[in-house]
Amino acid sequence: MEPTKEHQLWMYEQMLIIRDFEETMVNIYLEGKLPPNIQDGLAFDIGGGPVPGEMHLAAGQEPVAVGTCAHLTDNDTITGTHRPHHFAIAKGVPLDQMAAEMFGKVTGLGRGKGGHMHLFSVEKKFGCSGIIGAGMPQACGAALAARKKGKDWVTVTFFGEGAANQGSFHESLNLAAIWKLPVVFICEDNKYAISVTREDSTAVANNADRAVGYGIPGVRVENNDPLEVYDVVGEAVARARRGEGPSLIEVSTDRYLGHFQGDAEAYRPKDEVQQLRENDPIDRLKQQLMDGGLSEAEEAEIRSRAKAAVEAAYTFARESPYPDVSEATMHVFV
Amino acid sequence: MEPTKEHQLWMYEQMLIIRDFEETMVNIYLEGKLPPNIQDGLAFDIGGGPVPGEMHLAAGQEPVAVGTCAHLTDNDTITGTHRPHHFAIAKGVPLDQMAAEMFGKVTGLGRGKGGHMHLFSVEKKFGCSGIIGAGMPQACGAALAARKKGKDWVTVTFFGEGAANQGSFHESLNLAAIWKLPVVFICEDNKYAISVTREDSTAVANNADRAVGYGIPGVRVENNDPLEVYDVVGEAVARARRGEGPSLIEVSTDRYLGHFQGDAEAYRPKDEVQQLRENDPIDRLKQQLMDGGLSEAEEAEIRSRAKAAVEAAYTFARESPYPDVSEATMHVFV
Amino acid sequence: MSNRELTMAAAISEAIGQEMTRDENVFVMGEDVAKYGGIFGATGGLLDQFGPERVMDTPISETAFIGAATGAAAEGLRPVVELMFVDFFGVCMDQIYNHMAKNTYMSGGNVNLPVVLTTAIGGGYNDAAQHSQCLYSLFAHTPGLKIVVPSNAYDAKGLMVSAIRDDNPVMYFFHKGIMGLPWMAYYTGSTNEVPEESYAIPFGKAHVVREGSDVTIVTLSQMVHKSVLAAEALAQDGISAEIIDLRTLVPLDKEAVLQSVRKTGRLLVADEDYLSFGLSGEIAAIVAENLDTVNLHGPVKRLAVPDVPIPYTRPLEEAIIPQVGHIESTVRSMMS
Amino acid sequence: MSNRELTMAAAISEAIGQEMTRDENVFVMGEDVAKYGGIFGATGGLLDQFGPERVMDTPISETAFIGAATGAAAEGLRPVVELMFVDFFGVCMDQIYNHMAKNTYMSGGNVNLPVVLTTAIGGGYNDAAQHSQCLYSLFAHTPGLKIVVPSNAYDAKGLMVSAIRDDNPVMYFFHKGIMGLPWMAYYTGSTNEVPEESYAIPFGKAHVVREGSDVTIVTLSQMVHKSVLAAEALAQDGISAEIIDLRTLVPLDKEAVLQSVRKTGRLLVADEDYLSFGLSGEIAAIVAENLDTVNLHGPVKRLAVPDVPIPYTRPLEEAIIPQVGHIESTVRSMMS
Ligand SMILES: Cc1ncc(C[n+]2csc(CCOP(=O)(O)OP(=O)(O)O)c2C)c(N)n1
Ligand SMILES: Cc1ncc(C[n+]2csc(CCOP(=O)(O)OP(=O)(O)O)c2C)c(N)n1
Ligand SMILES: [Mg+2]
Ligand SMILES: [Mg+2]
Repeated sequence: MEPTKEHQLWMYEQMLIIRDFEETMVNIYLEGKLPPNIQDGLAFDIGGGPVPGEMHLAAGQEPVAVGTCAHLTDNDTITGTHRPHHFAIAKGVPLDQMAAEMFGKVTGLGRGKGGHMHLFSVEKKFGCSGIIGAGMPQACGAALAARKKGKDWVTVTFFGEGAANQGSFHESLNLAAIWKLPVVFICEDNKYAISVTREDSTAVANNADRAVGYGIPGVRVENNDPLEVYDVVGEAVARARRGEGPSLIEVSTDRYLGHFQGDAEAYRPKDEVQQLRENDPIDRLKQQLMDGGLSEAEEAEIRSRAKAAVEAAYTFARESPYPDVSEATMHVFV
Repeated sequence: MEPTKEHQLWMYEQMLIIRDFEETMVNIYLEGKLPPNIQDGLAFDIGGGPVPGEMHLAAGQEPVAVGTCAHLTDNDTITGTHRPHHFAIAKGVPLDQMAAEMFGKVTGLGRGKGGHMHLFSVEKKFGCSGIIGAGMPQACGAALAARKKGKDWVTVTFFGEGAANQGSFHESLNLAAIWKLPVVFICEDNKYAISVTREDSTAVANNADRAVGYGIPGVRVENNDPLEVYDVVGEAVARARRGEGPSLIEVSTDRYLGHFQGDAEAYRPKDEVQQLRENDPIDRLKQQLMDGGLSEAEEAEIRSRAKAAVEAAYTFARESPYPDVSEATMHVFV
Repeated sequence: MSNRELTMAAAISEAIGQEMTRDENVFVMGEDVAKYGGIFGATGGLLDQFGPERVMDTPISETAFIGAATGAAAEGLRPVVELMFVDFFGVCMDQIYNHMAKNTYMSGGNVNLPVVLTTAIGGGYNDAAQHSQCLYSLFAHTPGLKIVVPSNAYDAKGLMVSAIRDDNPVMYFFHKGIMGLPWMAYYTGSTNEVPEESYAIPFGKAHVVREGSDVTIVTLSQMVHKSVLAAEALAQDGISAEIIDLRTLVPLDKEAVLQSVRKTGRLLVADEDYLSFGLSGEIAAIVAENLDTVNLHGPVKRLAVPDVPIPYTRPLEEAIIPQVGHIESTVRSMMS
Repeated sequence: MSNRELTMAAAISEAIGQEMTRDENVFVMGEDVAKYGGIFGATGGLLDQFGPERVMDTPISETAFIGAATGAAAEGLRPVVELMFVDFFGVCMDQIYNHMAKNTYMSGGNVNLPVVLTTAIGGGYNDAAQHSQCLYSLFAHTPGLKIVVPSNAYDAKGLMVSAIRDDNPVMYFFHKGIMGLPWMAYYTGSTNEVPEESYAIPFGKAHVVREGSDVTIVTLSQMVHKSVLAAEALAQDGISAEIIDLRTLVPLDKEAVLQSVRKTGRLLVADEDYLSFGLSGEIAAIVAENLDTVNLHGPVKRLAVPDVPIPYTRPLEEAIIPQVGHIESTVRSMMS
């Protein structure tokens, strides 16, 4: 399946927004976490600054998000992971509210209660979780709802290669297969689960081979490339919309940053990331677009639009107020 | 792999013991559970009689147990299921103590605390559980212990075709595969999980195909036959002893009785069991043995030995005392 | 047709069926809920009435199908999903307590999850350590779940109607020994008059099963019936016991407990869950926190399973699950 | 070398390492426990010292590897297995509470399972609802598990030694905010003097952290340090608080609680777990059950997370997790 020029431009701009959103967060995250303004003896304070707590960023993993979401509408559902920003952005979750949630502000998606691992947008039908493998069962339910309503809506569930060894993976694929649910299971193989390599954790070289155990199609995308993702996911989404059931796709992708910010990555070969960055998917798509006739000026305009969107979002987040303390005991129940 | 004459005779006798143990229990179980000696209006009282609670019997499923255990010694470990008698008997768990446990007597394997779903023999390295799929992770641990001790001991874990859709199945197979653990995973496909048919619950026709997802051998035994089981399991056990890792085997077998005693089996075709019984594995092995020269007299002697063993076990169970009430709060910790 | 008696199992399935008729978004899934009608009859007859698209048998994949209930509820459906025995919660607790229970709060109230998770509890028929537990305290301890524990058919129907109409996750615990099954002895008081028309019983309102002046017995589920039998025996000797059936643990009717104890001055908690770090402690604590307005004639007493797994054999199980006799003798000891 | 200070993380890994040297059956497994040394440093340095056969990184398959710990222990090994955050228990609870905890009882004492299950607890650094819980009450409620919750490095080492040498399953809960990590603010009182040689601290013996006469604060883990700071502030105004660090919940040192409350006549439970149906209720209940020998000057008070999931944003998290100021003001309210 070949993306249209418009789709390619959309993917390019989304990748720029994601990359900029993540790399800008690298610095914002450090605010208030370094000496001398933290407890004596500490090198870093995870609880300090405007964006405290764990932070899992997806720089390098843009292709899987944009190549997939190019096929989705607001009627389709996504369940994401603990590393959710790239999916959320590509799905169209409002950037301002997302950034505000990460800053713990009342204007955030969850009024500041969820934080970056718990982004929920009812409008965009997006959710995620900090628990590995937890999105897959819920995706089956969303797909079941679509079928019961007689809609051709699909649900995409993303998970890491580490999550592919969690029991929920097996149970969800089997359930989706026997019930022919419109779910597309997409595994992001970024080679690591924190410090544990794919080889140390996984008995198969290709998680897509596990589709055999459920009698469904399984395809691996070997390159961290948005067009290849677009092609393979397109088939799976079309199949799901036709009511022919789930598919399992694994996409090889690259984690440019630490598992979470503050991760020293002692377990990782020194120059690995450097080499990965030399074959960056955004640069490649840019080249393809310009070979296809995109002018320097047009490209620069896209770039600045992306930058402006990210800057606006973080400004909105900073300037928004915190929720009133009285909200702490609200929303346990509706 | 061909069983020796001795092994064949052993398998035959064990199958007779199992069948007699289970079918005798059908009647013992009914003692004290029927009108008029129960609460008015009840047709049956699960809590009545000398053997109360749920009762899952394995009549018809003897081949998988004996064909497997013919390859095992007291150094090898088994983790069984909620339907554990046939495995326990074939593994050599003392029949008297097993029966006594089912009667809740202090002479039982667990001093009456476990009941029929919770049979533990440290000597025979046998354990089981009432939780579907729970035996597989523990089997990985037993196998890990053998490897750490430098022994060629093997662990066999049995589970039903219904359990093959539980997350523990996937996690355990993956763990055993990456760590090359000496575990043989054996799925008893008796076509039903209580009332739910295999077709309604399972996305693959052959659970052995799921071995592909773990890069290990997977074989299905199509007939409920002890010699075929012996052959296929023999290869897997030998492989595990050689340190080459786990295997996944599915055995087609037949559940002659209800899921539990008292099950009306409204979900099951009327004459299904009748037809299954007409191709009974015990009758077939008997014929083979007699074709091979076993005399009427010898066969009759085996039969009476089996009967005597079962009768002795149930007599021992009946005549044993209950534990003293003071034991109720003992053994939470050792 | 009035004064119609139903078993608790029949009352539950009737309530579910009436709600399914009323709202097409309500559907049922779980192991053996369709063809079998639920191992404990809570979904009996629903398959014939509503067909396989709305009454779905599932594989033995609790994480997948209970998680699916959350996912379907987020899209506007109203699943009634069964966990066959509460004892099995360990294979799917993450989907229950970290997602079904928390997604509403984590989304600042934007996500609402109208799920009813039904499950069987309780011992007394020698089903041993993995099929006889109550465990409702665990779910009441973790925020985000409403906890319903009916003691009789009338309450069961009205509470199920409220559960299905509630826009929040509700866990609904039915004790096997009061379902009125034709194959398990039960306390007949649990089978009672149930109107055919639908009615809702609000959460958070305890029921005074029996009024009394000497001692308050706070209890729930099957233990309500054991308490009534004990109270009748005690009445013979002029000891007047008041029995409070909590009905729901979240929300918890603390006022009903305090009001009664203020009157009687004595509290016994009769519970079939494990003793420590659970329901009986919470009820005792509520009184301890209000000793400025409650005047006790003696220490609070608790009867529950003494922190041991449920033993299989009858004499031991009878000894560790509080029985009528235990309740009676404990109250007597409180009076002297 | 004496007066050597260690962080709690270093004390835990030292204890494990010394036991691994002492007994070859002891080994470690879990997610990121080897190359990474444990996300919270509880297994730091052990891979280099003992190699990959005895310090094993696992896949993200908690059911499989925690179940494997039970299976290995049944064969005579002594696994120390880590559940990275206690919040993840929901994906593997069945193996913990139905098997590791019950196989001994169900086998009539024939099977013994020397497993130590370590796990991180606690909030205070804005990690939100699925990474900030305590939950030790849940595990203390279900029988068959010993429950250890250390508050400082000295206790952590001695309790870990006892845990590994215990022939029963032990759950060992370390609070992230007292591990002395270089990347998370912590209460410095938790880093203290730890002898190099091995020593064992028995289970079931609470520690009187500070003697006092006006009020008893029963607490544990990080909350011990918050209580000490509150007590110091209260002392300024002549209010004398006694602080009891429970150290273990199973076994629970009820006598230490009662003795202290008999002396002070006032009880405050300071806990970071959820309020209802948990630890704070159990401690209050113990007093309520002993009102014939305990003379209270006022109602029991409880401070804990008020039955809401842990919110991400700082102002809300600070409001719902009991802080030094809450403890202090609550005690003051009890004195007036
Ligand atoms: C059930 C569960 N176990 C463990 C963790 C801790 N954890 C958080 S992220 C992570 C690694 C996940 O790896 P992968 O699935 O490959 O996703 P990635 O981080 O590479 O995007 C782990 C182990 C968790 N959050 N949930
Ligand atoms: C985790 C869990 N879920 C559900 C059950 C209830 N249950 C007991 S046996 C059974 C069917 C098991 O089917 P299968 O694995 O095929 O074994 P079989 O009974 O056919 O021998 C079910 C669902 C259970 N014991 N544990
Ligand atoms: Mg990964
Ligand atoms: Mg079966």
